[in-house]
Amino acid sequence: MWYKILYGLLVVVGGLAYGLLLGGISRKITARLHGRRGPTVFQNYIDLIKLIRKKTAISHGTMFFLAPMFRLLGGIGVLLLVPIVTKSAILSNFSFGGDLIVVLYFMVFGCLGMALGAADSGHPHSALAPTRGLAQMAGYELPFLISVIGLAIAHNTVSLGTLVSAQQGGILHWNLFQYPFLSIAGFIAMLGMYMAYPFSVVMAPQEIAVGPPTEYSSTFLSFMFTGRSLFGVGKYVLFMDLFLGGATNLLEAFVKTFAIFLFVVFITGVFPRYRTEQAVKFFWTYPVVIGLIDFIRIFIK
Amino acid sequence: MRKIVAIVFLAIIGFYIISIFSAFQFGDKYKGVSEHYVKEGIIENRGANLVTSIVVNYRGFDTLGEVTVLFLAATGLSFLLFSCKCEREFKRIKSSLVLRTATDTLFPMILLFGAYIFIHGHLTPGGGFQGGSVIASGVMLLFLSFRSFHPNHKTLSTIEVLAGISFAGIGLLGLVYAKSFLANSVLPLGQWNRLISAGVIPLIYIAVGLKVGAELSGLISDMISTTKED
Amino acid sequence: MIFFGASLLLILIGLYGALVKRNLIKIIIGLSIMDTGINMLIISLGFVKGGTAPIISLKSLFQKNSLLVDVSKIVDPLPQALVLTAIVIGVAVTAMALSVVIRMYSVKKSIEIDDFKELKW
Amino acid sequence: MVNPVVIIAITLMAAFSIGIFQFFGKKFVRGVFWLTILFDFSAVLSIAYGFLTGKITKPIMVKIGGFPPPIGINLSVDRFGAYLAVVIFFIGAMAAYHWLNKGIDDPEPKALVLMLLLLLGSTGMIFTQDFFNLFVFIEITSIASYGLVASNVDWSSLEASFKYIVIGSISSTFVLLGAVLLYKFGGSLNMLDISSKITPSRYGGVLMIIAIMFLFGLLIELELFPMNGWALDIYQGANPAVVAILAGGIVKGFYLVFVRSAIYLKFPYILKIGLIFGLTTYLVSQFFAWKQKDIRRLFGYSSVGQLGLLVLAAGFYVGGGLQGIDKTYMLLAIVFFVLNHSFSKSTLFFITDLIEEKDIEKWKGVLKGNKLLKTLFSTSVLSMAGAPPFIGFWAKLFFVLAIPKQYFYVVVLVLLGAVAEIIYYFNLYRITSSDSENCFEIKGSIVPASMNTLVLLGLSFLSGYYFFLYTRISVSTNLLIMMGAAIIIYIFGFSRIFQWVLSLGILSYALYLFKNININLQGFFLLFILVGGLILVFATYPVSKKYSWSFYPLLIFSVLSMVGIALAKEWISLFIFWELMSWSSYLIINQGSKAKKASWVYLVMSAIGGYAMLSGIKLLTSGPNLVPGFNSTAMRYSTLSAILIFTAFLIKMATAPVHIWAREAYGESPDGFTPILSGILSKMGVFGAILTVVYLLPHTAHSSVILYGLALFGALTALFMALFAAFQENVKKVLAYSSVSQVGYILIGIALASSLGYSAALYHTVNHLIFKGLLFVAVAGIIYRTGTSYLPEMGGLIRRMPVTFLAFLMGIITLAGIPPLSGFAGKWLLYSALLEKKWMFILLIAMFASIVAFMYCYKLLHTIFLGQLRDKYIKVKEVPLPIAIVELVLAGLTMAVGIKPSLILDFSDKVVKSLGFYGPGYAYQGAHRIVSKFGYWNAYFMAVFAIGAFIIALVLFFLVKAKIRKVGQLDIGYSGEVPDSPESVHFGYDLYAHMRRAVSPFISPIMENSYKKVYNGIAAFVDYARRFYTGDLNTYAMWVIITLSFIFYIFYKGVF
Repeated sequence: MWYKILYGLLVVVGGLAYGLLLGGISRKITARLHGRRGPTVFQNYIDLIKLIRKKTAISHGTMFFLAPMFRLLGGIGVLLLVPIVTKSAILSNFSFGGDLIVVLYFMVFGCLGMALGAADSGHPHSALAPTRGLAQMAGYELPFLISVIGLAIAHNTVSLGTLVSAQQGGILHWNLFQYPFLSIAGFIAMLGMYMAYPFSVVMAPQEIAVGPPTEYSSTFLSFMFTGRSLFGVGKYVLFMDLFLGGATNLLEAFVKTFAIFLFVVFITGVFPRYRTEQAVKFFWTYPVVIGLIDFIRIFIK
Repeated sequence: MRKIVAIVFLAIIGFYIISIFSAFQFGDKYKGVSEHYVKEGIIENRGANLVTSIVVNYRGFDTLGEVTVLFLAATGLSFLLFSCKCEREFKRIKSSLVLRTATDTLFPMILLFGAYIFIHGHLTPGGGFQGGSVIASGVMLLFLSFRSFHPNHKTLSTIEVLAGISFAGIGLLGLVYAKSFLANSVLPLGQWNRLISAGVIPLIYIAVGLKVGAELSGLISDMISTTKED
Repeated sequence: MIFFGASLLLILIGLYGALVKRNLIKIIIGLSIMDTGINMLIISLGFVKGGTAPIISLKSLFQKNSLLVDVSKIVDPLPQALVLTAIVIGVAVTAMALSVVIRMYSVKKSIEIDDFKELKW
Repeated sequence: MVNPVVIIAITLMAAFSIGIFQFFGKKFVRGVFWLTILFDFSAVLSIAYGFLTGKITKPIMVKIGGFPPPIGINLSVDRFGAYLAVVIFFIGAMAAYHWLNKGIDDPEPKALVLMLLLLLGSTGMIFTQDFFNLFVFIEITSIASYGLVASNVDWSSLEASFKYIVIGSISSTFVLLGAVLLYKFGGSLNMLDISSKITPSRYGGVLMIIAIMFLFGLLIELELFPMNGWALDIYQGANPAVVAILAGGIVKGFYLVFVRSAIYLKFPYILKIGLIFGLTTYLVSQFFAWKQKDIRRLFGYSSVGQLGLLVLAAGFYVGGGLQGIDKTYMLLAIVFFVLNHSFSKSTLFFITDLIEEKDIEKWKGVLKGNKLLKTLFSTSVLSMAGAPPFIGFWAKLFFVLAIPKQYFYVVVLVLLGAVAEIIYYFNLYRITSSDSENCFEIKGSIVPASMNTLVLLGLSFLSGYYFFLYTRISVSTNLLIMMGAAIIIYIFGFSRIFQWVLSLGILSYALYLFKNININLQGFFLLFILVGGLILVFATYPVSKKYSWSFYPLLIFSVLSMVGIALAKEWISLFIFWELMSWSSYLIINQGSKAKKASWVYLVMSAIGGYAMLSGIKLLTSGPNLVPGFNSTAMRYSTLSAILIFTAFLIKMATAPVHIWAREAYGESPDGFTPILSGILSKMGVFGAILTVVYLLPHTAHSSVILYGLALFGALTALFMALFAAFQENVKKVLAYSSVSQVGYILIGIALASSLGYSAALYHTVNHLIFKGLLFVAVAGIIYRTGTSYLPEMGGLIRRMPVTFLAFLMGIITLAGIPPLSGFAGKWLLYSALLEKKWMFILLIAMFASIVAFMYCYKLLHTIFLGQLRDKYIKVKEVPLPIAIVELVLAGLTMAVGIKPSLILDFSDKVVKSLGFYGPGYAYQGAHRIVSKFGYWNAYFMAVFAIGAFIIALVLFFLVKAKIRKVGQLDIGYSGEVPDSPESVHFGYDLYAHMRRAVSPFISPIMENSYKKVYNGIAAFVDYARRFYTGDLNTYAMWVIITLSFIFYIFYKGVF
């Protein structure tokens, strides 16, 4: 049991490093797409170290304090609940702890924590962001659920491990090709999940400072930062498991997650931003219709 | 429009009701209880007037109800007309001399005739109601003739009450003595076709006559008088 | 038969008064006519062809506790008794109705139905 | 025992003699009057007592004049005549007492004479055995009533009286005509004698017309539609004391006479008369009353409706071909209807006279303040509307049970009328119980109304006893005793704390009684109700201050009636307790200050549900088995019955198309009751739904379609209610929609009808009690402290109420189904069950709904506890102790169950097994890992993981706390400015404005509006239709004639 925890720590540290790197790459690529030079790809490491070294001076209340913890916890939880590399003692993680449904719900845990802490700060902007986030969530979850449920019914399981093993045996067994429409819906939903352009109204970095973390600084912010990075990696892994056939070794995992990452980054870099209701309406129309094609196919079968 | 509708529907009803008369031959013989009344009436009651026997004895309960109805009408009438505690007022025009003189002569005779009718109710046509009405007509004559006439309501109600109570009381006596209400066996039945015969029938008819006379008189007086306008 | 028809006609005429007339007194008159019709019907129901009145006061008709007359020649006494009651009741109802009308007149100075449609719906 | 004729003779003598006594003074007259009434009453009572105890078995025959029946008139006092005479004299005495205390403006002695003769006439009418004598007594009664009706100072009474005279004369003309022609037909006037000469085969032309004429005369007096305008005018215009005795006593005399005559005449079409006229009258008047503005006319409509129902019942009793127990039931129904109407309606008329206000709108707030008046009024109204345990309820129940099954449409129509009746009665009740500045003085004596109500209560008790006696339904005596204890609590209205302790005592005692109960479906819910009730009632004490003294008794009553539901062994007893629950909860909800309209909607919906259930149960009955048990699986049931029964449960669960009552009823109900309403009461719908799905649906034809439909309803409920919740600004209304949404999940679980589905439903049932109880109790405490339930006015309360916040947060986490706490297990089970059945679309909607639910979850937390604290709440304290205790207990429970779901699942497993499944549909791997066919999850691991991390965070917090400076709430990075007030920077109103723009077509209250439109449409129609009663005498008379022609037309098989 205890070695599991050790493995877990390893995964977390690795995941964090990977997540921060991806964040840096993302900033770089976006900058280049915008014609800027942009920061170095290691900027996020630098930022994190800087933040951790800063002394925390003020707090707005208990919840304000607890929120970064929740956020971090949520990130770690999600990362540990998805199998990065199936049938690997270390990298299959704590995925014995639960199945897809557990993951889906646990993903909310961290968000909730952050939202609460943000609201406790008493800043109206930081409260505005979670409401936008939740609204947008109601938007992108519909296509996402269509693809997840479609897959679960199609494979008759909700266990991620089983899902992955069902996709083994060649690239054409991937859900991406078996159920292309479900996959399209799922990936569009993923764009919303990352709250990046064109669905970045939640964080809205320009207008309302930086969304929920408006009032946060130093250590607290570093926790959030860390949590967010881990969370991101967790989600990439989840999508990889769902659609791209999982990974049988670490390299495959890197490649596949990086591919998903690139997909997100390139779309992000190109599109302007939707308003909340526009985003919701978008999610409830095109991806849903696309997803339903496969969904109904599975239903009839 | 209303008239047409009324006529149409009344015609329908008339059509249905008239259909039953085809089943009853006019002037047909009767059967049932009336046979008993006719055959046994005199034997059981010694009253020559079979109608009276029926009214007072066989269906005496109806008569009690009938008296009650009249009493009710009289009470209700004065209850309604004099509900406010105003003075009563009698507005009447002066009558002619002929009427007054005639009344002077006729009134006692009318009273006497009325009394005759109800006393002989069990012997001859007529009875309490008829006699009472005759008496009331005499009182009405008084109203018509004498402007200042107004009956003594206390006396009227005393007569009324005593008569009413004695009717019901006779009935109860029957219950006490003969185990049945209004039974005609309290007094001896006597001889057929005599004035004093037929048991309690004459007594009841006297009570009824007095009561009806008093009630109708009161009724007339109530109708004539109006409440004083302020 | 004509008696039946006539009394029925009286009843219907009385009803017609109650259905159509707008004057309260006329309605009461209608009711009285109806009463009369019924009374007449009752009496005529009791009639026996060639019968006499149900009063047996002649010595020749009754001796020694037995009826000498042909029973079928005496008209039915019961309807006559009933009609007596019916008449009195009719009188009582008419009296009540009139007293109510008197009160109504004293309130509204009118005896037209159109003035008495306060209670409705 | 007194000879009945003596009663008549003595009364007559007394009435006559008052003419003399009036000269001696008023007191003398009154003395005579009361002595007579007393004598009469005790005389008829002695006779009735003789019948009741069985000392007298045969009808008492009295020969008048000593002649045997066909020759002379005779009286016959049978059982019902005696009972009715008792009722008439009692109500007469009460009416007279009322009138005398009110002060008669008219000459008093004459009024008393009329009153005496009225009673005498109706008694004679009941007793007599002779057709003509009947006519005489009818006339006595009528003339006395003509006079009394006209006696009011108001001149409109004259108008009423005149209409009555004319129509009454027409009526008695037909009675007389009939009587005389009957004599001509049968040669006598004695009822029995004529009856012996009539055989049904003789019903050709002549007899038919005669019988029709005679009965028609009586039917006019029975105020049947369309010839009842005069009666309504009397109810409206006449003196209420007189109306009370007319409606309460005299008309019942006419009814008895009518029924008896119909029996004697062997009239073959009595059922048709009931079906055509009785039913029409009943329905028409129940609907016409909706928009009635005059309170007395409203009661008039109700009386007329009741008479129509009575005529219908008589039709079934006499001509419905009922046999055996059915006939007894119908007879009991009639007796109960009569008693109910007599006592309730006369009380109501007395009360209208005490208030002296005619316009309903001016009755606003009448019942505030006067406890006695409120009790009297409520009792009568409840009994009239057929609420258990009052006599009107048993009457209706017997009636429905007795109707033959081929007349099912009658059941439906009668129950429809009953709903209409509830609609207007409780519209009235809504007005009277609402707050108002009006000050009311009670003018007159309240004694008669109180006496009537006392009798009514006694009769209710008796009738309930008879119901259980005759239907042989077993009911736990313990339960009844405890329910009786609720009355004791009622009496202790002066001491709230005593009531509270007593209530808790009763519930604990109940728990003690049922401690060894077998855990099957019933046992599970029994424990659920009692434990939940105990916890939630405990929290009510601080908030109960705002509510009426009847709060606790009603609370106990409703909880115990739920116990009754759980203990029920037959559908009927389930229905009885179901109604008890609905009505008592209605009365509690109604106590909320703004809840008048809401509770009315709740009641109407409940009534629709309850009566749908009753009619469904009626369809289940077959042959002699009038009380179908749950488990009579031998036969196939009709789909309709299952749907009808299910409707009741759906309404109580407030699922999608019938949810309209939920928001306002939850939102405005007393804060102490809302947790129970949401946590326990709505779960009775779940209980019933499981019963139906388990015992009924498998035996119907279309069960799979129905089940899928139900699941769809459940899913849509879950989704849309969650969406609606996000846009509410009242905290309780948010939670209301949330409750309904959660119940939607439970419904899905039930509709799955699989072991996993039941497990999910049962688990979620308990879980919902835990977290929703927790949330509502916390909210009650918050409202108690802050005085507002409006979300934008709150904010920042975490600083003042940390304990409540912690508990609330746990509640919300559970509600959202986020893993460490108990909420997730329910979701997981449900989704697994859905996967098992491959109901993809439902799974999609259900999961999506839970995502949508996050919106309101966050909204609650944020707007209440986070953000900026307002200045006015700076000094707000933590919630009161009992509430805090309950919060912590429930929070502890959710955590314990979160770690170890088997705390609940062990129970639900037993239930699922008792329902006939081999197992719960999932399995344990090891101690903590739950496995289904599709996946697995480890609650223990998740909980340890999350809670451990949380504790670490908390420890860290306390460690660093000293080093970190806590800043004021206004010290925020606000564009370089310092905001000047908390309000200006608190983001609390319309949190999801952006979302609203996206979903506006979905959140418009389409359902509510369409219900409103239907209601308003019907109301507008009946408002227009009641102009049928033009107030014109000629028209009224015309309708009489038209009706007669119609009857002739339909019943006559011609001579010609």
